[in-house]
Amino acid sequence: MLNEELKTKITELLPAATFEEGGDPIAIGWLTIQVEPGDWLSLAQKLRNDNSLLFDYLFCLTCIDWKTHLTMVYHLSSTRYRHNMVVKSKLDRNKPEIESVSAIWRTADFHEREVYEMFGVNFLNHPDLRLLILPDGWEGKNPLRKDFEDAVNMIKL
Amino acid sequence: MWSFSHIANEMHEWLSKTFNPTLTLIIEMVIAGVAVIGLFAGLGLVLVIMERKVSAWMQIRLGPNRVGPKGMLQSLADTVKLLVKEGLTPDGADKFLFNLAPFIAMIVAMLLMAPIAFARDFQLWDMNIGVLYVSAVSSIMVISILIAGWSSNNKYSLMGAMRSGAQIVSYELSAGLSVLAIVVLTGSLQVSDIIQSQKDGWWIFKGHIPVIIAFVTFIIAVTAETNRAPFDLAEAESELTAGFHTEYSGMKFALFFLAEYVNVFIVCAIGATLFLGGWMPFHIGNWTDFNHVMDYIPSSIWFFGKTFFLIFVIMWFRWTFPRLRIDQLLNLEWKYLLPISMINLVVVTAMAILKWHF
Amino acid sequence: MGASSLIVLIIAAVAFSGIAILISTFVLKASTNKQKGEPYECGIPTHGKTWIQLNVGYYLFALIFLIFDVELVFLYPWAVVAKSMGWVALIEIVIFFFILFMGFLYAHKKGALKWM
Amino acid sequence: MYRQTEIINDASQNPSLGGSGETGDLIINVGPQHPATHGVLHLVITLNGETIKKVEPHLGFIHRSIEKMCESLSYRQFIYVTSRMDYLSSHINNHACALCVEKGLQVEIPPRAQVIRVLMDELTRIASHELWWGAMAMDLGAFTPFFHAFRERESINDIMEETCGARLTMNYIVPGGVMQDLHPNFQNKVKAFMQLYKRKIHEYDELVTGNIIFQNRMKNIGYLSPEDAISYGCSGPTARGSGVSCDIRKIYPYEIYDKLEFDEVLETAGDSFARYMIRIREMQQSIRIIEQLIDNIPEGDFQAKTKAVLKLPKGDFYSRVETARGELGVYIVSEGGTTPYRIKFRSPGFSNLSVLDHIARGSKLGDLVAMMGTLDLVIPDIDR
Amino acid sequence: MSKEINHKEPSSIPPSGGWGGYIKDVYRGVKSLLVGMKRTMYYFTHHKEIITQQYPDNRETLDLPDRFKGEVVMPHDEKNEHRCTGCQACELACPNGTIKVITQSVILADGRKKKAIDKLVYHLELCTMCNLCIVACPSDAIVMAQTFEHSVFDRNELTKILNNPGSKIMEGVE
Repeated sequence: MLNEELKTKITELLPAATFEEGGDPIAIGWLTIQVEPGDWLSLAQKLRNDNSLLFDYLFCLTCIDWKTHLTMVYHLSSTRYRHNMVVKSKLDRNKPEIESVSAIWRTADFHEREVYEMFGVNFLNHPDLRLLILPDGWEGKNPLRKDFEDAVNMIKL
Repeated sequence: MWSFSHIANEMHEWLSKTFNPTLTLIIEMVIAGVAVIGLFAGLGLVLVIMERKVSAWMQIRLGPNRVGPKGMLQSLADTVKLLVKEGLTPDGADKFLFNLAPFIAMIVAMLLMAPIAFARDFQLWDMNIGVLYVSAVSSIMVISILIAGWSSNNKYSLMGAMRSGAQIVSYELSAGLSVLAIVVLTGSLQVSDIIQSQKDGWWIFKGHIPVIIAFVTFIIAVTAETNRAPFDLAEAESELTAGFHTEYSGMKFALFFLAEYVNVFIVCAIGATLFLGGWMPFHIGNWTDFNHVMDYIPSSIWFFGKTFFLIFVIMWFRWTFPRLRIDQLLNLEWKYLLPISMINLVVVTAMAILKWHF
Repeated sequence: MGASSLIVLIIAAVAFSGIAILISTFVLKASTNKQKGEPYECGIPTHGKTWIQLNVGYYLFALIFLIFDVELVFLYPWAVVAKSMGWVALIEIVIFFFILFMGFLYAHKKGALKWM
Repeated sequence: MYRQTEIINDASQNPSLGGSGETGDLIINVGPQHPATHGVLHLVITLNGETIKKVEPHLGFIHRSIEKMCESLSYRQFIYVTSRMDYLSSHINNHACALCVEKGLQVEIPPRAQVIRVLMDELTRIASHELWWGAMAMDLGAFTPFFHAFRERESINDIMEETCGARLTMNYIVPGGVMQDLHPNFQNKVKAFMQLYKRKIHEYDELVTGNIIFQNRMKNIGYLSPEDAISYGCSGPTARGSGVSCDIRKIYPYEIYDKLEFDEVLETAGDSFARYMIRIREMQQSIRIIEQLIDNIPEGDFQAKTKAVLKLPKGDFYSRVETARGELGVYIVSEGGTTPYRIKFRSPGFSNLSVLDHIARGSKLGDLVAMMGTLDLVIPDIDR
Repeated sequence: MSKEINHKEPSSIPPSGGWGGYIKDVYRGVKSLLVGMKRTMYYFTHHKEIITQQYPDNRETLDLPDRFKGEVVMPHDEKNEHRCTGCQACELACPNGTIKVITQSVILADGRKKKAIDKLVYHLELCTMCNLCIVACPSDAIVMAQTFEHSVFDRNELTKILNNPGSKIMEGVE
């Protein structure tokens, strides 16, 4: 499906979604949409199950720390139609919370755990939200946030 | 003619002449003990270097080549290294059993030496139940492995021990059945009788296909019984790190190691005795000239040659095949080897009664 | 040498192992630390007890083995005389194996040979 | 939809587990110091007898936070770090990063550089699969194939050493092309390698593939359905073994892959053996690609003209390439400065590992090793 | 707790069925094993195929390709002159902070002041041989050497000063 068609389809599904222009303009030209965290889970289910969309492959899930807020980024792809899409969602930096999509895409399980420990995003209804990469009993800040400083191990150049 | 039995007899006569009977016996016992220990240690050294060279050449490597000429003294250096290593006992282990296990392994390996005929008339004890003795004593080996694995207080060891328990007891059946095939043919359990019966040809040649099947079954079964790859489930390096001897180190580990190799030697010696004629030279029917030439080769060379050939075959297996999984291993025994060897035994019996063999 | 050789062999084995272990304890300079005595589990402290009731399928094999091994012991004396006994021996062993095989099939049908 | 796997609580949280004696569950750590994990992967396995009830990966032993590290490095510098991620396909990692930067810079890559990159990619892929093949056989207890695999791999490494100056972490790719031109011996050496490979390829079948023990160990083990593969985000040979077409070189071609003739290798069985066969056949496809290119390397520049200091425009950029393990995604968020604002590496190993628990449940401990082998895990790739 | 383990049948060869299949299985299995044994026997007897390099013994004949990235060195000519202008391009290019250029100003013969290097400090222990400094150098002052045996007893020995004591910049290098 072309981006224009995707756009109309998604406007149908979620009128509140805003489209980001110019994001990754040169590359593959993926449609990028912005959604509110609260709308995400229902949209995700529709994206996954709608027969004309069928975004069944979540190939990247990450988070960006913009110092004022966090942005969750989901890269979706459809293995049948071969179209791609990027979904972004702004989170409050002090209390980041978003619904987990690990029930829709199993790969989100590990990726969300990684984002949880690296950015401190709390995924609601995640089946097993524990530390994955960081050592057990890690306390303190989340390493990939911009204000993180590891006094011991960080080498300043 | 120079031979082991000749030397033994000369020595016995000289000792009987010089000392009283009790002293003679004691001196003979000491000599025998020292000889066995020497053989034991020597076998360990030779088999280890042999294994390393065989594996290296099969793996397009050079193998050990630093210590001694062409690396032949490598295993001696390894022994010295193991000797100065600490034999650690883990804190949580059952200390008594943990230290007992290597002794049992060694005693079993040593006891199995008794009925083996190393050369013509050169045997520690030619007992009349020789074959039964071997299969009885070799069963004790599993106990040492179980003790070692259980007492280590290590989960890998425990799993390895459990596995080897199931494995060794299973494979003992088909090993026993294939040994019985030869017993049926010779009608005796005595090792010397079995060898004598192969005077005009080894069983593997004159026993037709059934004996060959029995031989193959025997080789597979003893490979499994000695925990050699592809049946090394008890060690299973990539699954259980080192299996039942994970916690063993230093000399205690070396004893297990040595016992394993000596066991391989012994089962191959038994195989050579039963199927390949032991020390009996290669004879063909009534070609007297040919048989005479063969007789000039000392009997001990025949014995060791055959044994080492079988050892090589077992090493060959190890460096070619992947490991089986535990349930496949038992499937192989219960679904393939055991029925085959049972039917084979019946066929051999029929053959023996009909005198179809030569 | 006769039966006394067994005593010699046992003494030799114990002496050999004992001396080897003794030498190694004399030669080495052991260091002590707490981690040394821990069980090896890939460098991670072990989880729970090791000596628990394991749910293993091995014991079934041990049971079947026991049956078969006892039969096997019966076979040894039979094997010695089989040749001289002639056809009777063959018929006997066929019957014997038949019964044994039935038991084996029963165990197989019951799933005892299936790995747990 | 994927099959729901039950979540079994960790034993540390549940005192009824962990060797209390009632349930008979044994909790065993496999790794980080374990021969089968090929690195510092730590799996906590709950066993019931020999049967696996649960596999729980604990990661992070080799986590170096490459993503954070890259935030302080310039667009030329950060590429070298990615060689240390999936060190077996380090060249392809570099390639992905360079592609992403080039997308941002909008530079045209000279055809010679494109061909060189593709050639090197495919050689790296073969080298990676060779090592995997040897290690996989070793996991199953066959030691000999490991050395045989290294014979071929060595000759690839020699080619790499001669042209790139290093054997493993080549760092040969720079934004705009490659760092140096090909070595004059390159073509001859690659041809010699291909001859060696073709002469020896039948040994792989003789030693491993055709072996009855090996086949028994692999077939019907670790079944992964296509739906599960997609849902778990698997890529590369792991997903293609289940019949999921996911070769980035075919679907979203980069460089000159759309002009080349090669097949996307697919198997439908979804078991360990299918995943094994995919890699074996993929090596032959790589050879095919190299054959097409080796005599047709275009003349010209090996590097496009780029500015001394690279600056990406504001925005986010994503590039996807096919490494030896699957899809590697490089996601760069740029603020317009000389360093990336945020980089995310979507590593194939991370997603492929997450499927391990799913496919291992209910099989034997020995199978776990085989399954890990077929997933072809490289731990730095997972931890990053 | 419930344990719904999705149990898969342990694999064995898919039985071909019947007694004929049983024998066929045995035959095929044994044959595949023999094929493998033949291959290992081939290598056991063909020692020419051995590929081991006896490394410390073949040091003399060891031939490393000229592009091999061993360590960064600064070539000096016979007059003890190097080509480094002290522009610090390498220092900036290095991702790890491996190179530190310490400059000083020297007074030339005609009285002008000029920047020149005092020391070029190179931390081999930090270097990843990425070649970026060599590429960045505008005057080709540093190159990669083909040495590779870098182990030393004290890691301070890995911190090297690349310019020779008393060396000067070559004429004509700007």
